[in-house]
Amino acid sequence: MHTPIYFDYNATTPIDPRVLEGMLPYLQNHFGNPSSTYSIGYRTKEAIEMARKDIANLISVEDGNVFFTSGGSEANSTILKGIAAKSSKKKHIITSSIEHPAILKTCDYLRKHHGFQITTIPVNPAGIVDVNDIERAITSQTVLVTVMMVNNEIGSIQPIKEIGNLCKKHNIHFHCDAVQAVGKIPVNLKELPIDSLSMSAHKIYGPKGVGCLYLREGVNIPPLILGGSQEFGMRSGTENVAGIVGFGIAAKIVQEDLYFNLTKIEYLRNLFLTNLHTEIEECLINGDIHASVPSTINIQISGIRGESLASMLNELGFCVSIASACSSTSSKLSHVLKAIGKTDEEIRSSIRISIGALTTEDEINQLVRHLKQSVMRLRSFSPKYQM
Amino acid sequence: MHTPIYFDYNATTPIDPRVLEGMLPYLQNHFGNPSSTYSIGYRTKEAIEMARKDIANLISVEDGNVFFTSGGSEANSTILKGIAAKSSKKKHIITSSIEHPAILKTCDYLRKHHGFQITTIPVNPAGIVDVNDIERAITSQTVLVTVMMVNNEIGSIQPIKEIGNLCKKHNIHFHCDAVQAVGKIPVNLKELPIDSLSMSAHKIYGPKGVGCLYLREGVNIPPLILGGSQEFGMRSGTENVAGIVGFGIAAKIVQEDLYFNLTKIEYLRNLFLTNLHTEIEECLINGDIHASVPSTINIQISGIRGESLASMLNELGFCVSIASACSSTSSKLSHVLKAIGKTDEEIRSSIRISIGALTTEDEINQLVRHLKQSVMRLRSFSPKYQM
Amino acid sequence: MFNDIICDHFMNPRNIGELTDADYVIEISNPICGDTVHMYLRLNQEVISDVAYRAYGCSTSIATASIVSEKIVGMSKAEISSITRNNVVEWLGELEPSQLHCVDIALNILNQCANPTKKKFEQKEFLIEGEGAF
Amino acid sequence: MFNDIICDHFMNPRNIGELTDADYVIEISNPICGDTVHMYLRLNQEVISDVAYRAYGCSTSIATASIVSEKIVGMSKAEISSITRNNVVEWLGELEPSQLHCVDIALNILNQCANPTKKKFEQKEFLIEGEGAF
Ligand SMILES: Cc1ncc(COP(=O)(O)O)c(C=O)c1O
Ligand SMILES: Cc1ncc(COP(=O)(O)O)c(C=O)c1O
Ligand code: FES
Ligand code: FES
Repeated sequence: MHTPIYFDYNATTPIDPRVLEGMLPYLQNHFGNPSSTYSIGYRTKEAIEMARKDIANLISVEDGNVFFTSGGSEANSTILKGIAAKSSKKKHIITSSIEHPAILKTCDYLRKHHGFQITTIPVNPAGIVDVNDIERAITSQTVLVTVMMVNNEIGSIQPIKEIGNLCKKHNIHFHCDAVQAVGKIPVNLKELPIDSLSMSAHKIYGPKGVGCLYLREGVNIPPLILGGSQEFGMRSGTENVAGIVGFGIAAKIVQEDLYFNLTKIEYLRNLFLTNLHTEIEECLINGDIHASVPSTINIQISGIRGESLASMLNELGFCVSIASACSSTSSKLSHVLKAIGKTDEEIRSSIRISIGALTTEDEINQLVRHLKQSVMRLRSFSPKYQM
Repeated sequence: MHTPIYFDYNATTPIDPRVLEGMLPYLQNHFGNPSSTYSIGYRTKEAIEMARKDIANLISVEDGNVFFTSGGSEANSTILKGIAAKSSKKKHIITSSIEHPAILKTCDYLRKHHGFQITTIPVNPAGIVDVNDIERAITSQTVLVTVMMVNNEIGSIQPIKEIGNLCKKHNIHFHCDAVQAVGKIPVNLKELPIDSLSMSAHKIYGPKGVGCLYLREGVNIPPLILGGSQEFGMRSGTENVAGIVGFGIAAKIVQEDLYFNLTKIEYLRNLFLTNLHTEIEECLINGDIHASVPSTINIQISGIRGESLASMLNELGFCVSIASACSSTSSKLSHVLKAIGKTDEEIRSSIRISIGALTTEDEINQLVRHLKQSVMRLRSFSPKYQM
Repeated sequence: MFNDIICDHFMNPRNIGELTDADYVIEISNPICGDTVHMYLRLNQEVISDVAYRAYGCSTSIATASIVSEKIVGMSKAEISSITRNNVVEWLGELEPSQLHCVDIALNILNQCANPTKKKFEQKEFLIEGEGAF
Repeated sequence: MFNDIICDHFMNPRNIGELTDADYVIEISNPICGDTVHMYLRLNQEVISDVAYRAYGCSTSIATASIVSEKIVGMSKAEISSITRNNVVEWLGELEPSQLHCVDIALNILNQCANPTKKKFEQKEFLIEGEGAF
């Protein structure tokens, strides 16, 4: 079988060859423990600090405020549990209905085990929260607002600046899960009033198992993982040096390529949608492309199930997703599509196509061709579709 | 400069070339998210499950009870915070005075923030806890006993079986930090009554940033990191696939080579000590070699500081450690050497030499030669040593 | 992922279609996931001589309908009655935990084939899915 | 890690040793880490003409003693008095945070060199280190 054609960049991305090349020395000769006092340890420590600079640069913050973690989920759990642990009086958290499970499950944990009250702000059919809803939800007990920058399933972009300003006004910590935003849209923390932000390397052509938490100067939380006081004491454990180095290089590359990729991906998205609408009837977009990053296309194809469509495409050599990859093992229907008002049947008929830096026009054309073929075939099986 | 000669295997180890070779495909083509439903995701999921089997095999447990983490520290924080979170009534933890900071700092966190009382059991001059001391410390409030299997600074081996039996009798959870034990001594959980155990890949010729927590069947704790429910819900976050694959291969290799390495390393340790005692006067062993793994040699050299000795050796191309690598950035003196009764000056005069699978007789001979030269030189500088 | 049997039947389902002059029609919808099979049977002296169906569902349920359709041709209603869960499990091959409920769709089909009642669709509408269904 | 200046002076410290006929001897022990320097001075018309020392300590403090010993030869006590913290920082080159307290050992040496009092060691015993020291 050929290498499959990949349309699931939101789930994860292949490692950029330049990233791997930069990582290799740290998987081979440069293996010193960064905490050790001799030269080969110093070398890995320096490499980590270089990566920290490149990542800080990507989001325009000071490098001393970036703390490496094992990924986006750890970064999210760290800040949510950290803020909660510090807050002995105020026990109210505001979040959105379309957050990643890394946020929602942690909120739920805090509700069940630490007496927090969680307000989940709904979204409109485009998948956007209304800042006024957040303002109305704020009480004297609110200690944290956590809203993602870009949604992983439908790509909707949230009004982060407005939410940040609101939180600033009310003196409430604002956390932003930017795992799906970084590398896809400009993320400039000089202009965004964000108190903490999560990132993950494997979504930006870096390795899996590394990410970071940015903490605004002055934000103080207890660490999630304690021990040898690595990461300025904020996150203990021997550093994933090669992973961190790879993350740094990936950050540099996505920063350089941001506008080029954005333009290219928007072109490819438009090409896909034009072809889709001419080739396949009764097929709808979930969310609103004008309110979303162009790399995420979530579509609903009536009369068939997304699962069988994705399976058939897989057999034909294409990777698409039926929900957020992270939650596809659970039997639940996408909470994001539910949140934008889709029925169970509509959700079951949906697939997510996500485009990335390596996607080509030819791949888009091939996808549409095979998508059409698969849809027609599955519809011909289906008692729910009259052709 | 030549590649330095490495004598700090307790701090971290180089990746075995077979491990790296096995990891590479997962850093290149096999990049699918293990939670995704198409073939390339399935491939990475399978790779993770293979690694889980190899690791389970190394410690003789069921693979379903092994949960991957980002390392030993995360595994330790997970179980300590997890047990604490579940225990609303019993608030007493027993640990030893020579645990790794990943245990001690977490205990301290639970004491400060969650009202736990911590009893720290002392050790004898060989660095061994007395099971009777633990028994005496047990109260009706005791919910957890956590004692490491092998100490990282002096190599002392703890009476894990006895402690485990004691805990079993009293129905107390027994956690064992086996980060420094696995690959160095046989760890067979069929014979050891342990409820949970931590491991780390980078101590056994695997990559940094991956480890695991074993949980005995029936042990239930809330996860430290919540989200997409990877690792059977016990640890969320997109898996560090390449790291996990590397960990699995490393586990297989150390298992195969265990007895060969043990014999070899014991031989080298004895060679080193014989030469040391003939070549360098006034030089003492910290701890007791008969109660320790042979790979760890902690020595005290009067009249000079360990730091300057290690620096000089570094300039001459040798890596040795002045304390646990993890804590050498903190200004504190080794708590382990303190615990076995060493004075501050004795601790300042100590270095740790740790031997591994790649150490050769020639390296040992070179080390002794340069150690002698450095010690003599530094003593000639020193007002504290009369030659 | 799918075992080879499921994969083969999903990519090339046998007996797909409708029988305009069916003796019986049966409608199955899986309570767990809402997957739906409409199956048409022709009988010749109490023996199933012809089968066709349409399936809306996941890959495994489409494959399951296909596998069942192949198996039951030539069987009497009594023989179908005697088919056990273990037989079905064997037909479908190794399944992942999340696919195991597909065995129920097969058993449902078989159960109705053994005791078919309806001659035609009372209402050619879709079953209602979701929270309230079943 | 060490800057090149520290590294050079640590690996090849200048003026190591003792002066049997020293005009002054000074004893320095760093309160933070217990590092100890014993320095011997010979003066010629209020100008330091000869220096030797022994140092027990970390690499940086050994190097610091060496650097200071080189600098002060040929200086008058008054000149030594006028040396500032900034001068010392410049001599030592870039230091890591954990090495910064070595500046104090240099300033301590300089301070005593500017006002030496003891002609010889009152007691040739080691300073007591640890919790209680200083
Ligand atoms: C005994 C012990 N426990 C835990 C750890 C922490 O492991 P990791 O660095 O993988 O977090 C180490 C090593 O650093 C160790 O030696
Ligand atoms: C929006 C969002 N947040 C968090 C995560 C979790 O990141 P990681 O897989 O690195 O833990 C993901 C992806 O899985 C994501 O899409
Ligand atoms: S998902 Fe198809 S039978 Fe359940
Ligand atoms: S450690 Fe040497 S001066 Fe402090």
